[in-house]
Amino acid sequence: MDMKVAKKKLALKEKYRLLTRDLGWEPTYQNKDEIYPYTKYEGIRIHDWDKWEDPFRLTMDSYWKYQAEKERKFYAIIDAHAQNNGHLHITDARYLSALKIFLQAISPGEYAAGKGFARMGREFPGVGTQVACQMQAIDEIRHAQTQIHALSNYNKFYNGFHAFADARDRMWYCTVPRSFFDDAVSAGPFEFMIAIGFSFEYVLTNLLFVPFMSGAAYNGDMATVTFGFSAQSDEARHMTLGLECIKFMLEQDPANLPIVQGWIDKWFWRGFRVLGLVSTMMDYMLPKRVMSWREAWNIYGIENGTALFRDLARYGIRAPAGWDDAEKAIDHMSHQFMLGLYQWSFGTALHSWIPSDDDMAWLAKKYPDTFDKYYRPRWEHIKKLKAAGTQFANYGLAKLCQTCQLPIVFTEPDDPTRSAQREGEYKGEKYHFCSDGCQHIFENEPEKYIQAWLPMPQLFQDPIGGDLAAWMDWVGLRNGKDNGDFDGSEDQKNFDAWRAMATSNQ
Amino acid sequence: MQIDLRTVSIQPQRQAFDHLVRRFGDKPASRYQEGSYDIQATENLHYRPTWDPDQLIYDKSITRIVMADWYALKDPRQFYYNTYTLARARQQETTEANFTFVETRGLADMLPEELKQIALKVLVPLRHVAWGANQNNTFVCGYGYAAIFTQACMFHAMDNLGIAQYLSRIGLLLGDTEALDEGKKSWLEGDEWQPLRRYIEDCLVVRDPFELFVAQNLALDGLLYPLIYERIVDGHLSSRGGSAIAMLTQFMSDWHEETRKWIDAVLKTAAAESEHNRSVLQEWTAKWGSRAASALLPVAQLALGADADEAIGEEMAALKARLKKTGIEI
Amino acid sequence: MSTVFIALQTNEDTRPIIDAIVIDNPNCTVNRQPAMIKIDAPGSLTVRRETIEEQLGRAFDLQELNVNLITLSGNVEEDEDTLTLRWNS
Amino acid sequence: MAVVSTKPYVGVPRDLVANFNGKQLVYACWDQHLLFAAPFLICVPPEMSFRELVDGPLTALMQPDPDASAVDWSKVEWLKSNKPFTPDFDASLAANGIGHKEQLRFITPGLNSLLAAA
Repeated sequence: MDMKVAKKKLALKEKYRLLTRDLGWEPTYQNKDEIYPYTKYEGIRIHDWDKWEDPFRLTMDSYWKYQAEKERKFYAIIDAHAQNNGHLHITDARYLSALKIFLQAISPGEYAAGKGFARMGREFPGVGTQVACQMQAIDEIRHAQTQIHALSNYNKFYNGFHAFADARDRMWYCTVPRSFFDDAVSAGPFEFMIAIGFSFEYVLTNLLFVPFMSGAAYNGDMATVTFGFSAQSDEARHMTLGLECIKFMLEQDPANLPIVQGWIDKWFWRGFRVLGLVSTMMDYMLPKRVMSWREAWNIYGIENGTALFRDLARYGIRAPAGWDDAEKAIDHMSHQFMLGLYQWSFGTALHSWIPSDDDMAWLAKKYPDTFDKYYRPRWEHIKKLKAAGTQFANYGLAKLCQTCQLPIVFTEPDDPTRSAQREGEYKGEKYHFCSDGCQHIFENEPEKYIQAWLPMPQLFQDPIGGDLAAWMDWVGLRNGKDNGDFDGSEDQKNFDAWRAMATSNQ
Repeated sequence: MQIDLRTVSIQPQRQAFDHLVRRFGDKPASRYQEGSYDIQATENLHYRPTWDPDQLIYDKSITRIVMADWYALKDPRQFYYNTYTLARARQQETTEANFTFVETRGLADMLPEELKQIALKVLVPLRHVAWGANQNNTFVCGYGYAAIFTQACMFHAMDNLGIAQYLSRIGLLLGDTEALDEGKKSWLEGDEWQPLRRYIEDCLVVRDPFELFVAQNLALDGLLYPLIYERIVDGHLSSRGGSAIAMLTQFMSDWHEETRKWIDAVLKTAAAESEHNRSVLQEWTAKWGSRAASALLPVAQLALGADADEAIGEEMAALKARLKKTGIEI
Repeated sequence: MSTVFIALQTNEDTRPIIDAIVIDNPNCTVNRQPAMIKIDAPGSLTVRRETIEEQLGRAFDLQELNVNLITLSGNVEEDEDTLTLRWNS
Repeated sequence: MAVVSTKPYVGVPRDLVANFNGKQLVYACWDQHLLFAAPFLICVPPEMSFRELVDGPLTALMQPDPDASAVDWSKVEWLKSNKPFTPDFDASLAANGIGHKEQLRFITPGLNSLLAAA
């Protein structure tokens, strides 16, 4: 028998190279441009795909092993939560509105992102890039499913969750994240990576998952905190992928810089608008709060974002164009959204409410320059209307922004007393925007954004023709159950009754 | 604050999400159903793709297969992320144990040199084939329609990658990094591999997701896995003292057994949908099946020599019999 | 100097990891939040396999971090012995 | 700028006036009155007179604001597409040049019960 020769011990990087990147080859029977037909048209120049740095060198064996461990933990908690009436542990049923937004508006985005990453996992010519995208694709399927599973038990006991699949395609506030993901998925592969991999994952998801999920824990919702943190552990890989991808583009060719900067500007603003909903979830919908939206922004937006853009400055990248406008909006946006949600609550599959005195004291403390001055007077008046038996409902519906699709609830960056209005014309049609940022995005690609499906104008077209009851039916909203003021709702009554049963011996 | 809650029995307000009640009636839904049905956006897609303005973001018409409801393509394994990942993690533990067993007992070194050479020659270049399969299934997931079908394709793609990595480890175990270099050289230049490489590269330009599904998962892998892992490794090599190799490829054999049930179910449902689908599937399976058979012949010869012809003939007959059960005759 | 951070779930698995990070990064700040521990450090932060193994008393694969990791910031450099987060300016 | 794409890229707007069965959209925003979270979206026929728009849907929608009853329409200042505009109350929307998706903004100086000036 031959002498045993000790095998070379392979370092992680080398092992990963052999087990992953070395699997590909230069094709000779087919033209590379036909195999990868979408890599050139956006104008990004890549000279050497081998220069790609792999983020987190996971091979499939480790992937299966660690992900299975996460999954076992997650479903153990979800099962226990379902078996032990875990829903009665939450601080207050008001909190459920945040979860309803999550399921209707955010979880479908996870699925869409998965679809996008599957495409990128095939369209990029480098094996390292492909595999990183594929892992993200399968992770995103995971996120959509764990979220649906975690919230499924709430659906059995509370209103507003049951029609999330219909809401995703038809409900007015759901088109905000839907159009965001549709925008990304309909873009080319490099832009998609900036949109989701970089702007959404790296710059913004910390704001979505970390402080809000910490808040879920604080409010006794172990199901949500578990899916949140479990998903976010995948995001750490995804964020690193996003950052590596942007560095790769910038290092490959100086001509890529202006294109990449344009996408950063666009997608930062797109993402910032989508995350506005999260500001309301944090400031208004958590009965017990860990930190305000402003405080979260200071940590994850300003501190982390500034560090990131300072780091990228060596490539010539500057902070996104909308950065200053975003900062000016922080102390206003959650209040502006909640006022909107409350007055249009006849058309939401979630409840909203007038903040209590206690809530308002907290908001005043967290927003010393804005809440008492601008927003408290409105809430006090709304309270009076309700006390007089003329609860405020704004049947005027709302003008929507052609780009971000949000109702135009925002004020001028430098004047919180004036509603922000921007408009433009393209091929003889008028279009309206909520901000310079959104108008700019439209004007860069008007043929794209004129196609936007805007839910409020659609309500007056066929098949609904302006009939509110028909619309409710069409979006799966059951009037008097899913919508309206939390005060007096079925959710409130049921939760209080069940909790009373569970905490007494009667 | 932790409240001590008494266990109480509360009547649920409803059993399942609306879209599942519409499909399955008013009863509790399984986690597979919750995680798979209707979770892809279907209406009011906002923008045309810039990468192909003739398509919709999710477009049923980019394949020739027509389904009234794409969610009919149920996975008999009912894999969603959790059940998939747990199943593979268990198999991975077994595989790891097998590799450790072979390594620690020096079984690789005890292999007859001739068998080792056959294993290296046949198995190592196949890691590139598995990577091609990964590309193709990723494509089907990316552009196919409906989560129930496409999620299974993504799982399949990750399995393909896992298999490519196991094959690489077999190469490293039996012949170190040089084996991988040699294997790649054969893949790129060796005459016996060129028809198969051409097959894979031709698949990489097919942009009908369902055709690609047929070309890769049914035609090519439907011949390749029984040929390589059952016939050559478990049969030919094991009977000559190479069962250590079979330990290292157990994952591939088990995996093929499991996944073919899913592939057959997909084909059967699609073929049963209409005469149009059946004839398209017949056309594709015939075309790609015969190409796959001839591409695999020189590979089979590496191990089986003159018996390769007969082996391929038998595998092709088996594939035809398998197809017949799904309602497709070639 | 920019701050990097790493956040981990609060549980028994992460206790020795956090102890190890604190040992290896004397400049770091540990913030305990509901269900989560966030560790900030100026400029860079290094997670060392060896230190974790000392705290844990068993072999540890750095990729096990994936199971309880919540989030991080900074450029990631990873090999089998260390995971480093760093801002370059 | 043009959309960058692999093939010619043509978008079709979804809110063309032709889709509204003879009606059109008008947006109206009461300046400095942010009890109303966003400008109103009103769907009306272009033959409707400006007065009918004001006395009808607009007045109805404004009621929840404490200033609603104090509005003197003869003193209201109007902006159309952000430019000063003097409406003819008796003429139709069309004759007033108020087309589909027109944005009207109206200013009622001195009325700002719920909003102290910045």
